[in-house]
Amino acid sequence: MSDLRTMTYAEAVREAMATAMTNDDRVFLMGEDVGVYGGAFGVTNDLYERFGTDRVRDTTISELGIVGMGVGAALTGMRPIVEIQFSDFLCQAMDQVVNQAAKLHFMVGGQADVPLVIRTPGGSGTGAAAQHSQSLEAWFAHIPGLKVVMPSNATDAGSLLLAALEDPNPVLVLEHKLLYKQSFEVPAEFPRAHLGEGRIEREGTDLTIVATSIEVQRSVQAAEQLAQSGISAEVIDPRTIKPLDLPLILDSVSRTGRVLLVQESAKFGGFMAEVSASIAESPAFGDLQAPIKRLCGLDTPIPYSPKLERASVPQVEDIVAAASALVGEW
Amino acid sequence: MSDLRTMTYAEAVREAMATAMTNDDRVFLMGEDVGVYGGAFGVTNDLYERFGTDRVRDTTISELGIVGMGVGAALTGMRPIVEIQFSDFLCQAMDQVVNQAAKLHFMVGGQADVPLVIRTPGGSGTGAAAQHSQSLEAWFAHIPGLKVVMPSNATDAGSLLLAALEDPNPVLVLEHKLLYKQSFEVPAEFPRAHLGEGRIEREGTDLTIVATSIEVQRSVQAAEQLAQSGISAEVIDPRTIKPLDLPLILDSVSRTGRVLLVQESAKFGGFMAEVSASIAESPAFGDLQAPIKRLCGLDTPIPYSPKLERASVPQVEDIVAAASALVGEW
Amino acid sequence: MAAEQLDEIDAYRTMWRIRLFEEAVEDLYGRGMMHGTMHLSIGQEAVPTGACAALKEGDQITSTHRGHGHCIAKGADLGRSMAELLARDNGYCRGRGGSMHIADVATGNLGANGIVAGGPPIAAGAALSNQLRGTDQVCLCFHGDGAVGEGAWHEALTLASMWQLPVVFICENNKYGMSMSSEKAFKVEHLSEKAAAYGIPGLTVDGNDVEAVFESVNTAVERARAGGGPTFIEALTYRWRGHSKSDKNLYRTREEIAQWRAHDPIAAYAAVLLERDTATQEELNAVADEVRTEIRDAVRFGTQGDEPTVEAMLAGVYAPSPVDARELGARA
Amino acid sequence: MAAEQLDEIDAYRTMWRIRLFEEAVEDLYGRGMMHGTMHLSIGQEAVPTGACAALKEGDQITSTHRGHGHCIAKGADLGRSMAELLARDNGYCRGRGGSMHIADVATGNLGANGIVAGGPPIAAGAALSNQLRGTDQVCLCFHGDGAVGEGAWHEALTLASMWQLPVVFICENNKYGMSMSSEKAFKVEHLSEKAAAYGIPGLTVDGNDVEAVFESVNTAVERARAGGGPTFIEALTYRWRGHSKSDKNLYRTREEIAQWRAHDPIAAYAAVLLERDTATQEELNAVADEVRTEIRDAVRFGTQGDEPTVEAMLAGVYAPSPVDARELGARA
Ligand SMILES: Cc1ncc(C[n+]2csc(CCOP(=O)(O)OP(=O)(O)O)c2C)c(N)n1
Ligand SMILES: Cc1ncc(C[n+]2csc(CCOP(=O)(O)OP(=O)(O)O)c2C)c(N)n1
Ligand SMILES: [Mg+2]
Ligand SMILES: [Mg+2]
Repeated sequence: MSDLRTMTYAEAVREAMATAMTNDDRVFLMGEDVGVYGGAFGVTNDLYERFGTDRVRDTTISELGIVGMGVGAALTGMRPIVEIQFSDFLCQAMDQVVNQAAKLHFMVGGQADVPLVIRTPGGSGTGAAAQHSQSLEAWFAHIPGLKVVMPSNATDAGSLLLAALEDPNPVLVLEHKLLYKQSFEVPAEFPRAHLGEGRIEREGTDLTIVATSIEVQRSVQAAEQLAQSGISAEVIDPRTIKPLDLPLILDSVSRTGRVLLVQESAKFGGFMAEVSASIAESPAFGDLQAPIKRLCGLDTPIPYSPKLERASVPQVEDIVAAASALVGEW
Repeated sequence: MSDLRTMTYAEAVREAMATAMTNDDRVFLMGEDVGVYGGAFGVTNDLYERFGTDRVRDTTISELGIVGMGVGAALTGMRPIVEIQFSDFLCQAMDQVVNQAAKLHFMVGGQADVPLVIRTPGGSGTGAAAQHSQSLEAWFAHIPGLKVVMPSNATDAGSLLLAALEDPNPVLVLEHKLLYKQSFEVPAEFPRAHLGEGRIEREGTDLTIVATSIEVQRSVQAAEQLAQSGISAEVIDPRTIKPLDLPLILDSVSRTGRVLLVQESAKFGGFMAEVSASIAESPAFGDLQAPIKRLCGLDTPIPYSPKLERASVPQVEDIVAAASALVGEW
Repeated sequence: MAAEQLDEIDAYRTMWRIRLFEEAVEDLYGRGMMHGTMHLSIGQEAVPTGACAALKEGDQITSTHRGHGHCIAKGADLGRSMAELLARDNGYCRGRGGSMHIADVATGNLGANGIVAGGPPIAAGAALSNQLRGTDQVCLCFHGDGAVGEGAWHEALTLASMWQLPVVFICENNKYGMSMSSEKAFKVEHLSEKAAAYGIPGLTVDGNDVEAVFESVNTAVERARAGGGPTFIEALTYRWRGHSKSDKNLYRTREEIAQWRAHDPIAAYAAVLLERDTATQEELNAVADEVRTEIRDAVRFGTQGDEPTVEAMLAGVYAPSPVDARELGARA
Repeated sequence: MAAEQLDEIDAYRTMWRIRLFEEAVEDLYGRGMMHGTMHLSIGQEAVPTGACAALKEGDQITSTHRGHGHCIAKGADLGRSMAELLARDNGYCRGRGGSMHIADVATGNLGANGIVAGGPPIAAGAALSNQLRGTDQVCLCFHGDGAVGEGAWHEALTLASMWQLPVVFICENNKYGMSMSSEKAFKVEHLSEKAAAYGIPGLTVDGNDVEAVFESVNTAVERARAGGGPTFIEALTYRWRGHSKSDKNLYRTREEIAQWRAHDPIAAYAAVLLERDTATQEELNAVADEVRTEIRDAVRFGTQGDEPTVEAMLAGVYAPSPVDARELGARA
């Protein structure tokens, strides 16, 4: 574990898939342009050469169909990974994700499992505009029967994907397209992760920042700047938003007395509303020294213009400002 | 307005559609079995006889297609109403609802409007099990560009539908299948309603109950029982959950100091999380005398068994119990 | 390999099982002992019976909202089926699924589906799994004529044909998708013409002739098993009852219903068996009587089942993960 | 009514506009002056040009992610188009949409679409609107070969054919849907064979022959206008560039690209016009030169546009409601 290596988030996802395919015959991958093209974001790259076109399958542009095929394959002994090219296209596949995959184990009284992993990138920042930049995690977190993972770095991208592949339930892995090309220090082997286990990304005492996906690193950067103004921010990455590691969050909030919830997605009805409501209902509520505060994307579709796009989602400086204001509230 | 008449919720929806079709040539209706069958819940009934099969159009079983046709018709001068037989089948149509209808006005820089109304029943209670009983309002409330209406009685079912038809934006009207056959007292004409305007359904001083759809009447019934134990509950029906009449809620919470949020949908990530978070962020937070509390559906797909189904969503007695407990917290 | 023979008496019995099971369901529902909604396939029994008879052990099916027949023909236990419809803990789905979600995964019934065309992609996926696992299993996908209007159906056929998967799509064309007539909806004479758009064989058979259904499915299944890819079969049939309990039957005529009732698949097959001297009238009567007893027992099994519990339901939302939940929870 | 004549020089000019517009876009992108992604239709210019030439004022189109050509051929202003791609407030979408969402509703371009097969249902809906409003407008729906795999496409064709709507589907078959070859994906020789599944006419034309495209679309549009319902046209063409900037071109050969480049639709049409004596080489050169100036002006118009503001963006999420928002807000 002491040997660190540098790898991108996309490479970590790829390595985890390769490991899983090597260790488990049941694992295979399908999606649009995951074969020779190497994936729209280059994530699959040469996997089709290494594992063949039977196990790395290029599909037609039929998101509902391929998720449904994943469900059917998962029901019958396989461990499919379905890649949806942009998470926005989950809209096409909602029936199979929500009405089928999520509910089947329940509806059939436990006779069958659906160990299906759906990987897909969300998020803005590439100028791809409103139909290619959404962060839709809140939808899926709301659906009983699904698990939802949001890796914020390369190690988690690998570890959580492997954990997802070991889970007998449908797991949605929401990657982030801006992270794909980023390099991270990664241990020689992906440490074993458990779905439902969050992590304190940075310790602190004055306020708790809970953030997901790309907002985790923005929050850590913000925390470093805050430290220079004498504010000590703890940053928590839930890693899995469903199931949610609420104890980890509550414990931190109780210690710091202040909490800032940061998400990229549009504010209204977003995932951090759930975190806020859960804190408000918990014993930690009594420890709050300031109101729970959210910092979220604007309630707008993601715009094309780079200037507008940047303004639409929380940036480091926004987090710094919001955290400072919160600590200012006694 | 003094002349009250008795009519069911379904009849109110039908009358509003008939009024709109009579007054505005641009209004037409399409959906599965809305013609001679009269609609799966009998809502459209004889409309096709009164307005002809051009304006009351039976479609194939193609939810994505028909919502998309609604978008195209709305873009080009019509005012379509699309009926989706069960709101669960919105899963099939998410791309046209979310990626197209909701974003088009924005994406084209205001060159075009999408005055599309989608009507669909949600909710449990009919033994139709997991794929026909969901309450998915939280998804749509989260999407910038959509408006979302949840009528809890016949008058609102009529008034809000007429308001939706006057709005230049896509409006999702989430009806409730258990309400369809219920009778209500309704004024001679549907009073003009505004999307975004909530209502105090019952006044009270000890706590505020915010509820949606069928939980509004359950909350009012609960309030009556609570009154007998000396607890005065105010019940608020937001009517439109997006845009949300937050001022109305906050004002009430500030007055009562306690708030119980009631929804039928699964708790985790549900709409009331947003209401909770918004209260927590508001000045009303300082007026709270007890933690904000939610009473929601269980985090499970809706089961078939009537016993389990009933246990899965808040009933009157659950509201009474939760409200009593909340008032007990000083 | 030549097509296997249909066991005639078995087929006759299966049709009666479906018919009497559904009559019992209708009765229970009418007496308020069953809740929810109900989609009966009375009049359509020859399709699931003939089709499932062409399957081997290990073969799979996906089914629909009108799925009692598929379930029974694939070999489900009548008692556990009835118990499910009665919302009991001893039902196939422990009372969680009901009629629209009945499954019997052990016999290869991957489940009914409340979603029109929910099954075809799942069936294609099971077939892909069969292909990848290198078994000779075939998946048979039941769907209605109305399902043909769904994008999901199109995507399933597109993918299944691209990969030459071992799946057979069998369309129970009962002339209506609820109230929409398939003749009005689809601008082809036979739905089977649509198969050409996917480059796969398509054929139309008399869905009230159990042997015709058997033959066509058998051929298709053998083709699929041999690596020849999917087939699309349209079986023409009719449901005697309304779509569900909300149906006022305004979209079809009494005459049409009467005409199709005169083509009762069970009576027709009885006549064939008598004419062929496969069985005597007494023997045929005995089959129906035996089934009547089975159904009575099934109802008794169901009504005697326990009510399901909320605790078990909540524990049943997720399949248990390999990681011990307490290990994580311990920190809380 | 006889087919209208194609204005040859106009068509030639339109193809050059598309070509040079996209070359300019490519250049701006390469120089980091344009952001986002980019789907160029260089090599495919004859399809939108021929197709839109068959439309009358008032007719509509729906377009795709590869939509610059559709937009220009339907008559969009080059400056406002370029401004949009440069994310300026004077662009068609005020910088909110970019390349994948360009629309020019005034000329009947209902919009590009970032979603594959997002357009077909919308086109069918516009056609329904035309039918209901009793106009003689026709909607032309551009889509790619890849879009044929989407359920949305199937549902649009199903509904359009059921109602005999005035819509023409034109499939720009450039052999690939990103990297998936349409030959592998779809088990028919010509995609146009799929039309039969919807009971509508289908035909395949040379998509690099602007006149062939015009003729076929013209016939289909006239049929639609006369109440004859939809047509499905497959236009065979090729994109010279990669799918988008992420494309390493691994799924096709250099030879294939070279071969298609040799079938340049613009050069081919120039040869036709010269041979026909419609124009001299000098006249043709002049056309290209004029267009070059137009494009330069367009780039200037775009680069001089203001940056959009966050305030205007936020005000642009919803169309203003008839009810005065302040009236409601007043209570707050
Ligand atoms: C996606 C979806 N849309 C609509 C429905 C409602 N619905 C249930 S059955 C049915 C008709 C289905 O027709 P068909 O496929 O022909 O089957 P049949 O009922 O005739 O057996 C409809 C519209 C549904 N369950 N799922
Ligand atoms: C629903 C959806 N799925 C996938 C994509 C990603 N994508 C964009 S273009 C494209 C290929 C489209 O192929 P085709 O329809 O043939 O059009 P072409 O790019 O060849 O013009 C894909 C897969 C998308 N934009 N939308
Ligand atoms: Mg049918
Ligand atoms: Mg293509």
